[in-house]
Amino acid sequence: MGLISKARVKSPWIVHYCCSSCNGCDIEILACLTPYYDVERFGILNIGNPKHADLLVVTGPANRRGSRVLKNLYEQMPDPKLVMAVGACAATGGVFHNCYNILGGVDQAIPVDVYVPGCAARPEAIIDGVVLALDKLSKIK
Amino acid sequence: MLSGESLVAVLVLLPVATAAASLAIKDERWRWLLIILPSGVLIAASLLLLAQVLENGPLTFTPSGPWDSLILIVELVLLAYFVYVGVARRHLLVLGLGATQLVLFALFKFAWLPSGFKVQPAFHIDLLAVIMCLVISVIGSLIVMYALNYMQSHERHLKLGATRQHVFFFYLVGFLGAMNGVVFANSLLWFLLFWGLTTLCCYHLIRHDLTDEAEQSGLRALWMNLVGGLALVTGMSLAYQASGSLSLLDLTGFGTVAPVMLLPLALFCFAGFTKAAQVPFQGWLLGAMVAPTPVSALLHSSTMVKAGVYLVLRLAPGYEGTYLSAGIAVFGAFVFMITSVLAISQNVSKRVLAYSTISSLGLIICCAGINTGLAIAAAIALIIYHAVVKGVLFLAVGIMEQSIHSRDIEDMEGLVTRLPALAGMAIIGMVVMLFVPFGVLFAKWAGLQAAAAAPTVWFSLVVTFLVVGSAAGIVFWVRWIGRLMSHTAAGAGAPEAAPPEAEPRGSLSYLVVAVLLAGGVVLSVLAAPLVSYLISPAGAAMGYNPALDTAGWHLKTPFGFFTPWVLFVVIGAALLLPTLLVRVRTEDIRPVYLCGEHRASTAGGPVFTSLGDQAVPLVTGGFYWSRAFGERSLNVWVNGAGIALLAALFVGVIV
Amino acid sequence: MPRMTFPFGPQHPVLPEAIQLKLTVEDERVVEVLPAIGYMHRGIEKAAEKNPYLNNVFLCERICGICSFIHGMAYCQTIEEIMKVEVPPRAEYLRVIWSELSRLHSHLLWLGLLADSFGFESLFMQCWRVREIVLDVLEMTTGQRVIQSTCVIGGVRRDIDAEQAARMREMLKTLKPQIDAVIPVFKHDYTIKSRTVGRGVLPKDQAWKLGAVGPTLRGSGGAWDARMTGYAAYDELGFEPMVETDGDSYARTLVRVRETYQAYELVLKALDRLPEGETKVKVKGFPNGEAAIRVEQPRGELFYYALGDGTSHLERLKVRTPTFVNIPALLTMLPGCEIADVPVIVLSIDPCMSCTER
Amino acid sequence: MSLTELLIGLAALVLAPFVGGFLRGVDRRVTARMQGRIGPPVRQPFYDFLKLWAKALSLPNKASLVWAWAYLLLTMVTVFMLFAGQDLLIIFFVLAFAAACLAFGAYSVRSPYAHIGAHRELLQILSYEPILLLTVVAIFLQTGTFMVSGVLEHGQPLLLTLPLAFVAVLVALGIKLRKSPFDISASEHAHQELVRGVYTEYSGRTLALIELAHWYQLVLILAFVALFWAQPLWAGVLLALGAYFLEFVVDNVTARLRWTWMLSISWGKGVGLVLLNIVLIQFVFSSARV
Amino acid sequence: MKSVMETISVGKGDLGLAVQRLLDNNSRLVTAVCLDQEEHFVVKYFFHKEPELVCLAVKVGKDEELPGISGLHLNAALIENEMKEFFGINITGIALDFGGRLLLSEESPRAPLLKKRPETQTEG
Amino acid sequence: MPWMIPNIAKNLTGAPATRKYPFEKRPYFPGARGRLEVDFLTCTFCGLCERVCPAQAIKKIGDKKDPDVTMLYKPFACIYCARCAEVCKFGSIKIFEEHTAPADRKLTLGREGEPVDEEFLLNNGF
Ligand code: SF4
Ligand code: SF4
Ligand code: SF4
Ligand code: SF4
Ligand code: SF4
Ligand code: SF4
Ligand code: SF4
Ligand code: SF4
Repeated sequence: MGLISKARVKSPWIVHYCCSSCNGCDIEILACLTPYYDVERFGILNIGNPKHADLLVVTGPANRRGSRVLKNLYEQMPDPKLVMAVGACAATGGVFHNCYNILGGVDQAIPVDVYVPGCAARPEAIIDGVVLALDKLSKIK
Repeated sequence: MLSGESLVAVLVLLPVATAAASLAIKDERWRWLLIILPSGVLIAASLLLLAQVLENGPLTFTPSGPWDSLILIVELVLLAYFVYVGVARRHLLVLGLGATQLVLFALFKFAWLPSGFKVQPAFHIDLLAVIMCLVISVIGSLIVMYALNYMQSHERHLKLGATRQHVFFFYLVGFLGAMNGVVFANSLLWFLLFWGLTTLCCYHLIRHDLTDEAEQSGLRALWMNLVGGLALVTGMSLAYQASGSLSLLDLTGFGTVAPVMLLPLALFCFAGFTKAAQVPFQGWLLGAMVAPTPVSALLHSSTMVKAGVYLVLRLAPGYEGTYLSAGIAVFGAFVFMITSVLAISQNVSKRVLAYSTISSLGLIICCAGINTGLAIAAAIALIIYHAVVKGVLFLAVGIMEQSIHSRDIEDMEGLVTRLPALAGMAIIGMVVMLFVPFGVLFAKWAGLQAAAAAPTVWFSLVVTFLVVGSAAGIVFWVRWIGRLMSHTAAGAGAPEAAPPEAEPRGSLSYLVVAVLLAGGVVLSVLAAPLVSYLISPAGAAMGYNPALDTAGWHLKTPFGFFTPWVLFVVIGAALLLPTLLVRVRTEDIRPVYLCGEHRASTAGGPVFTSLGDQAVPLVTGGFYWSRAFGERSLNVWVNGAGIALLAALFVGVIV
Repeated sequence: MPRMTFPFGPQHPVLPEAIQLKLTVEDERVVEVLPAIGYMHRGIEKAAEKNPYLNNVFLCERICGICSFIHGMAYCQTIEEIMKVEVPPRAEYLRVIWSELSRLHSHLLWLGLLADSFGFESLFMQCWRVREIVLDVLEMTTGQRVIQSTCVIGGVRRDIDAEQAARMREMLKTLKPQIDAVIPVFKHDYTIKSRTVGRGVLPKDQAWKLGAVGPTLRGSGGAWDARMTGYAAYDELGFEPMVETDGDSYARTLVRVRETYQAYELVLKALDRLPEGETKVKVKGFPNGEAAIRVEQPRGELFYYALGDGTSHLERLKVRTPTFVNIPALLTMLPGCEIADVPVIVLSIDPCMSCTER
Repeated sequence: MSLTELLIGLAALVLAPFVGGFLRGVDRRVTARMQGRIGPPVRQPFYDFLKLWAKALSLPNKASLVWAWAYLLLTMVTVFMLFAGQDLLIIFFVLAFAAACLAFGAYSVRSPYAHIGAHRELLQILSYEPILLLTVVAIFLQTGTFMVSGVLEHGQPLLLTLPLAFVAVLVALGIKLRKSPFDISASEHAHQELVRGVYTEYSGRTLALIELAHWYQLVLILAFVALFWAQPLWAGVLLALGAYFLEFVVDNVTARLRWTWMLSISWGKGVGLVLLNIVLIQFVFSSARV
Repeated sequence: MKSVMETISVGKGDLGLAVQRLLDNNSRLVTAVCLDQEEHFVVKYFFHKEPELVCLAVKVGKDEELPGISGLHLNAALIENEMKEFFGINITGIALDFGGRLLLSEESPRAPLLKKRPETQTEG
Repeated sequence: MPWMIPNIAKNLTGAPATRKYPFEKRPYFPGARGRLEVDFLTCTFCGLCERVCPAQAIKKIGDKKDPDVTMLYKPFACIYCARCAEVCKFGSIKIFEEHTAPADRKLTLGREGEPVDEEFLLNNGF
C-alpha cells in the first residue's frame, strides 16, 4: 500500500485492442490522448505492448478470431492488470448482437473490470471509465 | 639451466624434427604422443627463453657450423619448388613471381654479394622476439594439440580412405619452427628463408583437403605471399646497396636512418602487409578458410599473419618520424576501419573472424606507424591479446562447425541451448575481444590515445578511421553474440527446451579452448603487470620510452587513466546480482510478443497463428545490411583505396 | 540471405485496426507480405437480413465509425431508390453537409495517423486537435460526435436551424486558419517528404486494373470520384475530383490535403444554399426490388446493393467498401519497401478493416 | 583518483536518478506543452518507475534479467567515472558495452521485434559512437588530456574552439536519447513499427531497471555536453539544458527517419564536422595546443 | 437517377467472354453479389462502365461449378473468395484461394449467408 | 523541418487546448444523446420501442395484461440512437445530454429504473 499503490494509480499504461469494433470507439479513445482531453495528465500512456501495459482497453464485440487474440494479450500482461470494455459492443455486442460471428461482449473472452457505455463512448465517458478503473487498481494489494 | 643457444635450437629445430617424425608415423596413438610431448617441451623452452632474456638482456649469437651454406641451399630449393608449383599447377602468377624471385635472389647472392659474406649475428633475440616466440610456441602448440581431436573428426566427416593426417601435421608443426625462425633471425638471409618456409607451410595447409576450392585458395595465398617475398628480396638488395649490411639490427639501427634506406624499409613493410593480408591482399586470408579450422586458427592467431605485423613492428625504430611512418599509420588505420565495415555484411563465421583479424592487424600496423612508446606498447599488447582471443574464437568455431555442420552464423542461432559450454566460451571470447576492461580494448584505448597525441594533421584521419572502425566492430561482434544467445526459454509456452546436444567437455579440443580463454581473461586481469614486466621493457629494448605507468594496477598514460579492476568487479556484480536477488520460476516466463497471435511454441521456437488460422513458425534471421556494407558494393572501392594508399606510400618514399 | 518471418498485427500499435500482415523480410527489406484478415468480421450482411429494414440504418452506420454518416446515407439511398422515395431538397443538402463534415474529420484524422506512423507525434496531436472542432460541429448539429444516427430513409432526422448555422459558420471560421497551419507541414517538411515521396508507388493503369478507388486511385492519376454521379446535392453544388499523378504515398497525401479544403468549401457552400422546406418524407410500405448505389467516402467509392421482397426484412444487403478493393493495390505496393515504410504505406490507403470485413 | 573525486562520483551515483527522472519529467511536460496539451506532472517518471518496479515478475527468459542489470550497472559506472573525473575514452567504451548489453538482452529472446530493435540499436551505436569518440579526441587536442578532471581545469570554454564538434554531439545526443528523427531502434513513444523495439520483451521490474539506466545515461550525456563550457559550472549546466531543450524542439518538428539516413547524417555530417573541427584547430588554433 | 443500372443476363459459359469484352472497354469490376434463390444462386457482377454500372447476372445451380474470373481480373479474387466462403458456391480457379478462411474462422458457422443452412451448423 | 516550428512555438507560448475533464466540465450541446431514461410509470408497455431498437437494448417482459409486465433497459447495450424515444407515443423515454456513467457491472434497469438482478434476466432469456 502507500507509495506503490499511489504510483500504480498515477501511471496506468494502456494497450488497446480493436476487436471487431466499428472504429467509432477506437477513434474516441485516440481522441482522449490528444490535446483536448490529454489523458497523459493522469500518467496514461498508450504503450501498445501488452507486456508493458496495466490496462487493456478493448473496443468492439468479441468475435471468434478476436477472442483468441484477446486471451493471448491478457495472458501476456503482468499482474496487476485491468480490462476496460469501451462501448456498447464491447459490453454486450451492442448493435452487432445478432451477427453470426459475434460471441457477445468482451467478457465472453476475458474478465472485464470496467464497462464504458455509449456508442460511440464519448471521451468524457472513457475518462470516467479510467478513473473508475484506477479506483479498482488502488484497491489491489 | 639450458643455455640460450640451445633453447633457440630447441625452439626452431624441435618442431622441424617433430614434423619430420610425424610424416613418417601414421599410427594415431603414436602421433598423439609424438605431438603432445614436443608441444610441452616447446612451451617450456619458450618460457625458459623468456626467463633468460629477462635476466640477461637480448640474446645475440651466430650458431657455429656450415649453417650459412645449408640455409642458402634450402632457400634455392624452396624457390625452385615454388617455380615448380607454378608449372605443375599452370599458375602463371606463381610461376612468374617464383621465377623472378629465384633469379633475383640468385643474382643478388652470387653476383652481387661478395662470396663468404656473413651476417653477424645470425640471431638477435630481444624481448619482442621472445614475446612473439611465446605467442607462437604456447598458442601454436595448443592449437596443434587441438588439431589432434579435430582432424580425427574431420577425416571421419570427409570419409577419407587413407588418412592424410601425417602430411597435415608435418606442415602444421613445421610451421611453428619456421615462425620461431622468423622472429629470431637477425640476418636477412636467414630471415628470408624462414619467411619463405612459412609461405610454403601455409600453402600446403590451405590446400590440404585437395578440393578445387582448396587448391585455388592455396594458390592465391601462394602468389600473394610471393609478391611479398619478391618485395623482400628487392628490399634486401636495395638495403645492401645503401648500407652494405643485411642485418636487421643495422637496418633499424637506433638513430636516424639515411633517406635512401626508406625505400628498402618500405619494401619490407610491404612484404609485411602481404603476409598480414592487408587490403588489397585480404583475399588470401579469406580464401584460407577452406582449410581445416586448426590451420585458420594458426594462421590468424599466432603465426603467419603475425609474422607480417612483426616485421613492420620490428622495423618501426628504423622509420620513426619519417613520411613512411605516417603513411603506414594511415594505411593501417584505413584497413582497420574498412575491414571492420566489410565484416558487418558477413554471415559466414570464419569470414567474420578473418575480416576481424585483418582489421586487428591493421590496427597493429597503424600503431607501429604512429611509432611512439605508447603506440608500440599498444601494438605489442594487441599482438598478445589478439592471438589468444582469436585462437579461442577460431577453435570454438571449429568445434561448432563440426557439431552443427555449418559455418553460417545464422545456423548458430540459439547455440547457447544446444551447446551451452562451447557457445558460452565463444561468447565470453567475443566479449573479451570487444569490450573494456579486457585486453584487446585496453590496447585499442592506448592506440587511440597514441594516435590522438601524434601531432600532425594526418593523424586526425588516422583517429577518424580508428573510431569508425571500432564502432563497426561492435556491430558485427554484438550481432554474432546475439545470434548465439537468441533462444526460447522453457516455460514460455514451450514444452521443454530442446536438450543440449552431448558435449564432450573433457576432450582435448574443449580443454584447449578453455585454457586459451582462461588465458585471455587472466591476461586481461593481469594487464598491469604484463605491461610493466613484458610490454614496456620490450618497447624499451627497441628504443622507446615506456609510456605506461602501472602503479597500483592502474594503467596510466600521460593523458589518460584506466582502472580495469573496478570494471571487473562491476561485471561480476552484474552476473551475480540477478542470480542472487531474483528467483525466477517457470511460471514467470511468458511467451514472446507476437502481436497477440502467439501459440504454444514448439522445440523449434515460437509459433504464431497466421493466414487461415494456420500455425506458422517464427523465423528470426539476422540482418547483415549487405546492400550497404556488402563486399559486392564496397570491394572495388576498398581495393582501390588500398592500392591508392600503398601507391601514395611508395611515391612519397621515393620522391 | 537470411530472412525473418513474423506477424505484423493484429494487435500492433501502428495498425489502426486488427489485421495481420505476415511479413517476410531480408534485412530491413520486405520481400513478401501476406494479409491475414477476419479479425474484424462480424456478419453484418446476415444481421441486416435478420433486422427489420428500418433498423438497418443504425447497423449500417456502424459498419464503420469514422464515416458512419455516409454508410447510413448510402443505405438510405439504396432503399429510397428501391422504394422510389423522393427525398426533400433540404435533406439532400443536409446530407451533403454532414457527409463533407465526415470527410473533413476523417481526413484530418488520417493526416494525424499518417504523422503518427512515422513518429511525428506533435503533428499527429495538432491534426487531432484541429479535428476536434469538426467533431464539435457534428455534435452540435447531430447530437453525437462520431456516430451521428441522423440519416434515415426518406430524409434526415435533424435540421440545422438558423442559430446553429450561424454558430457552425463561426466554428468553421476558426477551423480554417488551423488547417492552414498544419497542411504546409505535410506538403513541404523535408522529413515527411523523405518518408513519403516515392514510397509505395502505384502506377495509374495498375491502380485502375486492381480496382483501387478513392484517394488511392486519384493519387495515381485516376479521375474517378463517385460524387461525380451527382447524388444528394452534389449535382447542384458542382464537383471536381482532386487528382494527383505521382502515385506514391506523398501523392495520396496531397489528394487528401486538397480534399480537406474541398470538403470545407462544400460544407460552407451547401450551408449557404440550404433550401427551405421539409427534411424528411414519410416512408410507407416495404422495399420490393433491387438497387445498387455508389457514394464516395473519405476512403473511396462505397457500393451498396439491396434486394427487397416486399416484406419488412431485406432479402439481401451487400456492402462493398473502399478498403476491400484497395487491398490488392496495397499488396502490390509493399514488397520491396523497408520495414519502416510498412506502416506509412499501409496507412497511405487509409485502410478500414472494420468495413472491409463487415 | 583523489578522495574528493571519489566522493563526487559516489554523490553523482546517488543523485543522478533524481536529476535524470526529473529531467525526463520536464521532457514529457514540455513536449506536451509543445503539442498543446497539459501533459503529466513532472514527477510522472518516478510514478512510472515505482509502478513498474512493483509489477509481477514476467520475463521471456532468465538471461534478459542479467542483461538488464548489466545495462544498468555499466551505465552507473560511466556516470561514476565521469563525475570522478576519469578518462573520457574509457567512459565511452564502457557506455558502448552498456549499449551492447541492451542489445544482448533483446537478442537473447527469439522475438522478431526485439531482434529488429537490436539490429537497429547496433546501427545507432555505429552512428553515434564515432562522433563521441572523435569529439573526445578533439577535446584532447584542446586540453591535452583525456581526463575529465583535466578538462575541467582547462581554462577556456571548449565551445569556442569546438563549435562544429558540438553540433555533431547534438546529433549523437539525439540518437542516444532516441528522439525523433532518430528514434529508430525503440521509440520513447509507443506508436512505432517495432512496438517498443529493444524493450519489447522486457516488462515490470526489468523495464524499470532500464528506465533507471536511461536516467543515468541522460545525466551522463548532458554532463558531457556541459564539458563544452566547464568553467564556470553554471554556464555548462545552462549549455546542457539548452541542448536538451533543443532536442525537444527537434523531436517535435521532425518525422522519424530511416536508418540509412541516420547513418549518412551521422557519418557524413557528424563525423565530418568533428574532423573538420579537428583540422581547423590544428591550423587555426595551433598555438593554443598544449 | 443516381446510378443508372443496366442488367444483362449471361450464361455460365459466356461469362468469361462478356467480362473480357467489358474489360477491353476499360471497364472494371466494382463487385459481385451472390443471391441465394432457393434452388439456385444468382451471381451479379457489377461493372463500372463510365459513369454507369453494368450488371452481368449469371444463374448457377447449387451444386454447379462457376468458373472464376479472377484470372481475367485479379481484382475479383477477394470477392470470389468471399462468395465461396459465405455461400459455399463452388467457384473454380480463384487466383488466390484462401480456402474458406478469409473472414471466417474455424469455429464460425459454415456458409452463413445461405438462406437455409445445413442443419448441423451452430447458430451465429 | 522548419514547417512545424510555428505550430509548436504557438502551442508553447499559448494556453494548452486541454479541457480539464473531469475537473472542469464543459456544457453539452443541446440535443446531444448521452443518457436515456425510461419512465416506467408512464410507459404503456406497447412494445413499440422494443421493435425499433436496433440493439435490443430495451425489452418488454410479459404481456400487457400480465400483472408482472415490466420493461427492461440495458444502458450497456444501448447505442443511443434515440429511435425508441422517437417512436414512443407517450414520451416515456427521455434523452439527456450527459453521458451514462461507466460501471464495473453491466446494469440492466427495470421497472423503477432500479438495477435488475442477473438471475431474473437469465430466467427471462434476456
Ligand atoms: S459501441 Fe458503437 S461506436 Fe463503439 S465500436 Fe461498437 S458500434 Fe462502434
Ligand atoms: S561442416 Fe561438418 S561435415 Fe562438413 S566438413 Fe565440417 S565437420 Fe565435416
Ligand atoms: S490507438 Fe493505436 S492501436 Fe488504437 S486504433 Fe489507433 S493506431 Fe490502432
Ligand atoms: S412487422 Fe416486422 S419489421 Fe415491422 S415492426 Fe414488426 S417485427 Fe419489426
Ligand atoms: S471506408 Fe472505413 S472509414 Fe469509411 S465508412 Fe467504410 S468503414 Fe468507415
Ligand atoms: S392501456 Fe396499457 S399501454 Fe395504455 S396506458 Fe394503460 S397500461 Fe399503458
Ligand atoms: S436509444 Fe436506440 S439502442 Fe438505445 S434503447 Fe433506444 S432504440 Fe435502443
Ligand atoms: S415505446 Fe414508449 S411506451 Fe412503448 S414500450 Fe417503449 S417506452 Fe414504453
